[in-house]
Amino acid sequence: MDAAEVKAHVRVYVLVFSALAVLTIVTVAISYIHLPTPSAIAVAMAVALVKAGLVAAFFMHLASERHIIHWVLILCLAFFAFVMFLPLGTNLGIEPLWPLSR
Amino acid sequence: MRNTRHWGLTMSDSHDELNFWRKYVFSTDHKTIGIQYGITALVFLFFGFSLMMMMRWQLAYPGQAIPIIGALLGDTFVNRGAMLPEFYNQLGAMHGTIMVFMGIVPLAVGAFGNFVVPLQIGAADMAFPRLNMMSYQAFVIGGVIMLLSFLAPGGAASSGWTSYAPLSDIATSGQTWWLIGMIFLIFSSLLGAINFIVTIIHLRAEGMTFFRLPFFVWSQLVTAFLLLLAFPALQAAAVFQLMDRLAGTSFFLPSGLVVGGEASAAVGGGSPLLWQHLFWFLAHPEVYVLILPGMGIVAEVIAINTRKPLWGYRSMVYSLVFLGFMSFCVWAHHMFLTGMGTTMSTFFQITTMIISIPSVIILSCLVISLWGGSIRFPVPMLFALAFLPMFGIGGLTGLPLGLAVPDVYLHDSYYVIGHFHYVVAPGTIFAMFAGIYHWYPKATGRAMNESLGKLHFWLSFIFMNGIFMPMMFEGMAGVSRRLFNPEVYNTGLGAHGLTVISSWSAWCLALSQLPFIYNFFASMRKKERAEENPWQATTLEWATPTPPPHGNFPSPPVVERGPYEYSVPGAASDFSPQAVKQGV
Amino acid sequence: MKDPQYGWWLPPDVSTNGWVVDQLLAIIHWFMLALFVGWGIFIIYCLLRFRAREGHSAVYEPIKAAFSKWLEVGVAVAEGVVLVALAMPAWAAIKNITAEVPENPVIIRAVAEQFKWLFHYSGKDGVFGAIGSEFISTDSPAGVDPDDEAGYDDFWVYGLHIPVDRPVITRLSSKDVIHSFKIPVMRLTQDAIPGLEIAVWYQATDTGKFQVGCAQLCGLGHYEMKADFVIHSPEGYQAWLDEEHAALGFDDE
Amino acid sequence: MSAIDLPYQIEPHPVTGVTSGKLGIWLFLASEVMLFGSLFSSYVLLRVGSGMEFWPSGVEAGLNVPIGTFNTMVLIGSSVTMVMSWASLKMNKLGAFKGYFATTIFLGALFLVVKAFEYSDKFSHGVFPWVGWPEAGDPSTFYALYFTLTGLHALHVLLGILPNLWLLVFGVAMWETDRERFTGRIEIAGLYWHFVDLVWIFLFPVLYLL
Ligand code: HEA
Ligand code: HEA
Ligand code: CUA
Ligand SMILES: [Cu+2]
Repeated sequence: MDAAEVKAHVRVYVLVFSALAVLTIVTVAISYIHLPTPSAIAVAMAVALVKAGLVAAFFMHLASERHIIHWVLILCLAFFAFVMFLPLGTNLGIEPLWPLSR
Repeated sequence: MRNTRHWGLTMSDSHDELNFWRKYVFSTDHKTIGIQYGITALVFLFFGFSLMMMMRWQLAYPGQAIPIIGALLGDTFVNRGAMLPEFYNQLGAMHGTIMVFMGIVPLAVGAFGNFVVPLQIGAADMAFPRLNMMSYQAFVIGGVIMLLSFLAPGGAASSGWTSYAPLSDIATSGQTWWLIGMIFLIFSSLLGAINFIVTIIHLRAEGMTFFRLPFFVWSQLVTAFLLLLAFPALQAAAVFQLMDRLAGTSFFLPSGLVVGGEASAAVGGGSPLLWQHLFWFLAHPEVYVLILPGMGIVAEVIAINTRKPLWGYRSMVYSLVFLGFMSFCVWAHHMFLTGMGTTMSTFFQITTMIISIPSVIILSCLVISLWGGSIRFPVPMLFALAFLPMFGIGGLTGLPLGLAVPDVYLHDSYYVIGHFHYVVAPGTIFAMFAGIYHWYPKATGRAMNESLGKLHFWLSFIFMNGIFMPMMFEGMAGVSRRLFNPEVYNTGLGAHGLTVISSWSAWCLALSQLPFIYNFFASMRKKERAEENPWQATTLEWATPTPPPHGNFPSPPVVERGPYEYSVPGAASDFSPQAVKQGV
Repeated sequence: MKDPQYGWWLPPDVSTNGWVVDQLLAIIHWFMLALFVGWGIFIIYCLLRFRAREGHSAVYEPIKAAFSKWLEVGVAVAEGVVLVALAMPAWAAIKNITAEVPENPVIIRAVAEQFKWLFHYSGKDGVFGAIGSEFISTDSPAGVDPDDEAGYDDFWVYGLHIPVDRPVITRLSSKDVIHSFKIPVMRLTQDAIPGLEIAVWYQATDTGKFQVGCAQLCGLGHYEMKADFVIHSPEGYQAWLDEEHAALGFDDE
Repeated sequence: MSAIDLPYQIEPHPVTGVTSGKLGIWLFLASEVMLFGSLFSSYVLLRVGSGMEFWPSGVEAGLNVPIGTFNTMVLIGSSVTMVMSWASLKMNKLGAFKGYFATTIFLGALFLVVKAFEYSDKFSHGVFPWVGWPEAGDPSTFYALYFTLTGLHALHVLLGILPNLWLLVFGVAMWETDRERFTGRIEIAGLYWHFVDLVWIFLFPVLYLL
């Protein structure tokens, strides 16, 4: 990457920063509307994902990174999914036949 | 295009005299670190075994004073020489922890991985030598913390190596030391794993393509990924449990606990099963960490001593990778009896059955590799051959455990103990012995004595089976594990004879190790040097001087063929080294 | 004194479901044995026939590539069949165990604590009193609300008594740490987890006196956390219930 | 000891296209993803397991959203200055680098200071990891999670600041002797720093807003 290219990047960094700042305000603003919990979670997570995507893609240069790094992360995300969802599924399956206390 | 600019200049430096500390204690050379790991791990292994021999006394002769040792132990551990239940539980938990995290993993990965991998791929060292040193140091610190915990008030951790909450949350302070030690051990493994992956991906010699890697290197690569991505779950769990124990949170404590008749002060709201999920998310991949390097060693030894290529090398590699991937989604087969619903238990039964397939393929390939060979029987080969049926028994007994219905009966019985000891003791430990006998001439320049080795092998083979085969029957008879005194139950009373056989075999196994220990130290002092390539092997570690100089290869090797080119038709000798040896 | 019923192999089975477990254990162990012996013979044959000796040399590729592909596929397919042939019946079997409970069950609460099993019976009215950990005291170790009328005739004992030939539901819970409810003669194990209540059911086919054990490490006394397990004849069970009822101080009408 | 000069420390590997250091740090980050993945998974499990009605949102539980927002901005800002400091090195502007890099460290420290104020404010109101959620009659692990997750994150921030300080004060000497290696180190430090920022991006809404 030469200096001219880097200069172009700097503009991108500033843009991304503004986007992140705006999105932060947006999440906080939405939280004051008091959506019902499930949709609030959905919205907040969607915004957080976008923000995380921006950080990863531009600050961490993932967008232009080599494939080896992408593969490591894809593998990692698969296991991330396992650890996120399988325990939940397993625990939800345990239904007390009768409530413990009335 | 390859940059070889950095290779040559290091050789001359290596003659600088390093002082003792930098050479043996704070070394960054992968070979020294490998040997440090190896010795430390063997000592821990023996220590873990010694703990178990005391337990075996209590099991065979409950309530009777332990001979000799009983008199030496303090009042917190024994009563008039007879073991106390609290001591039994500490020994059990520490035996498991020491064997798994301070014995086999450092031996299989830290020692063999460190020593052999860079040599086999033709690298000058690990990718991050100083990081390598740090992993060893973190391992030692963690190990020492674990051992010192026996001195904590109330003794060492006593909630099993699985440390199930809430029991571990309310246990004595030894558990806190266990957690802290564990964090160091985890940290050590993480650093090591990063190092291995980068080394294998980046530092392969010219021409060493992925499908020219010896199977051992592949097994280390997959193992490193397991360590890297599975261990953090236990780290998270350890942090939570430390908070529970030190900061009074209740991540693993549900509401309304009544301990010893007193309502617990904990706020509650936690989940005991959360610990189990996080623990087994690590611990199932961990068991493959225990076996894969062993399989790698066995594959090397078998190829060399049958004088022919491994059969189905590629399918073995694919199986290995698949096995590694699948090992992340079978963990709840340790939790069938926590009351999970039918859907999830079906899911985990199916994944468990699926994961056994790649193991079967790898084992079948190794067995079929014997066909058409010209089989020599040096000591490493004996251990490698014994590995096959022993791992076979261990693996096969995993199948009934993996099906929820038989597991309802077998869970937490001695059958489980038998199952996993067959894989880790006559399985992995035999593979480790094979590796020690096999690479000893490389590390020291001396060969180990063959007759003593054969004695060691046959005695170990008999007594290993003598210990663990009776356990299968005990489990079938309904005896639970972790019982200070199984005779309390009528099932345990009925199977008592088996317990005695098992215990005597364990003590005899200990005696059988004497020829090995003697051989190990005495061979080092031998005058006579071993040949440079005593097994007539093809892989790169045998293509450098013994012991390898700092920087390993006098000039960078260039790899021309696959790892197991034995008995190639038309070749000059019955082995064609991966790289033509360059001038020394 | 050694009880001849318990030896070096499976203990007697006195349950209606136990045969499912025993049968699966048998099938899978025969299968394992076959695989082990088969490969074992193969290994020994190889070691004898292909041992290094004068005038014998290794063959670079004794099994041809095309052939080897087939063998690999064969192994994979065979394993796939094993999966379906073993895992699926097993699934069906476990469904059987947890399927809808038959009519007229006996319901018993089992409350685990370090280091004993407490069995809570609902008494004559067949209704448990309100339960909560806040009610646990030395007078009410099972945690029954003392103000709940339904609980007046509840009683608790430290041994499990059930009638023969009648389905029994046991509601498992724990006061402190995780325990595991194990009855070898019923081929039954189930963890008792604090904060959860998990139900299991079983049915005895014969009378007798056996043991309930704890199969999960729960502390110092884990090894002696056992209780009597008595299977009564229907009349014997009724007599036992009456006796316990009388012990509570109720005068029977 | 004369450490061995290994290849691909500075120049990228011809096949993977990255240096050893970069591959290493990404692998480390992958393991960090699993660490925080396990933590978030525990959060979900505990929250679902507690029954939603007992679970406060951050505001209900008394967390200060404006301060949290401010801290989010601080951390995002530090990420930008971090990437700018790397870019300055690429453009051979050592002075600009020092400015940006020092700002990064300052913002990181500011984040910790604000965090410390938040903590001490909680402590002074009698809110500790072991209280659950004091308002509710029923237990929840809200504050236990809040302190553990933010504490662990703060530890990560601290473990980013310290090496950065070292690089700024002593490491820069390397700029004269071995520019590429130094730039590589800054890039690696940056990757770690951005990751810590990224974790906060999730922690903030999860703990404060939901
Ligand atoms: C190295 C370690 C290791 C390995 C490789 C395995 C391998 C397997 N394990 Fe094991 N396991 C443990 C270590 C290991 N395990 C430990 C430590 C525990 C207990 C933890 C605790 O609770 O403390 C445990 C517990 C355990 C349980 C939980 C039991 C319980 O607590 O109730 C289960 C259940 O599914 C299970 C299943 C399996 C299966 C299906 C495999 C499969 O991968 C096996 C596949 C292999 C084969 C199927 C063999 C193929 C054989 C042939 C082809 C015949 C060859 C014959 C000749 C050569 C003669 N294991
Ligand atoms: C890698 C794992 C591993 C290994 C190798 C072993 C090896 C052995 N184990 Fe262990 N064991 C566990 C892991 C392991 N174990 C675990 C996880 C548990 C469960 C704990 C729990 O309940 O929480 C357990 C539990 C366990 C029990 C059950 C206790 C109970 O439930 O109450 C028993 C009982 O006999 C036992 C016995 C043995 C024996 C006799 C060996 C022997 O095979 C040991 C053989 C060792 C050697 C032969 C040493 C070789 C080394 C040398 C000779 C040193 C030479 C030194 C130099 C040259 C410097 N183990
Ligand atoms: Cu209760 Cu073991
Ligand atoms: Cu497992």
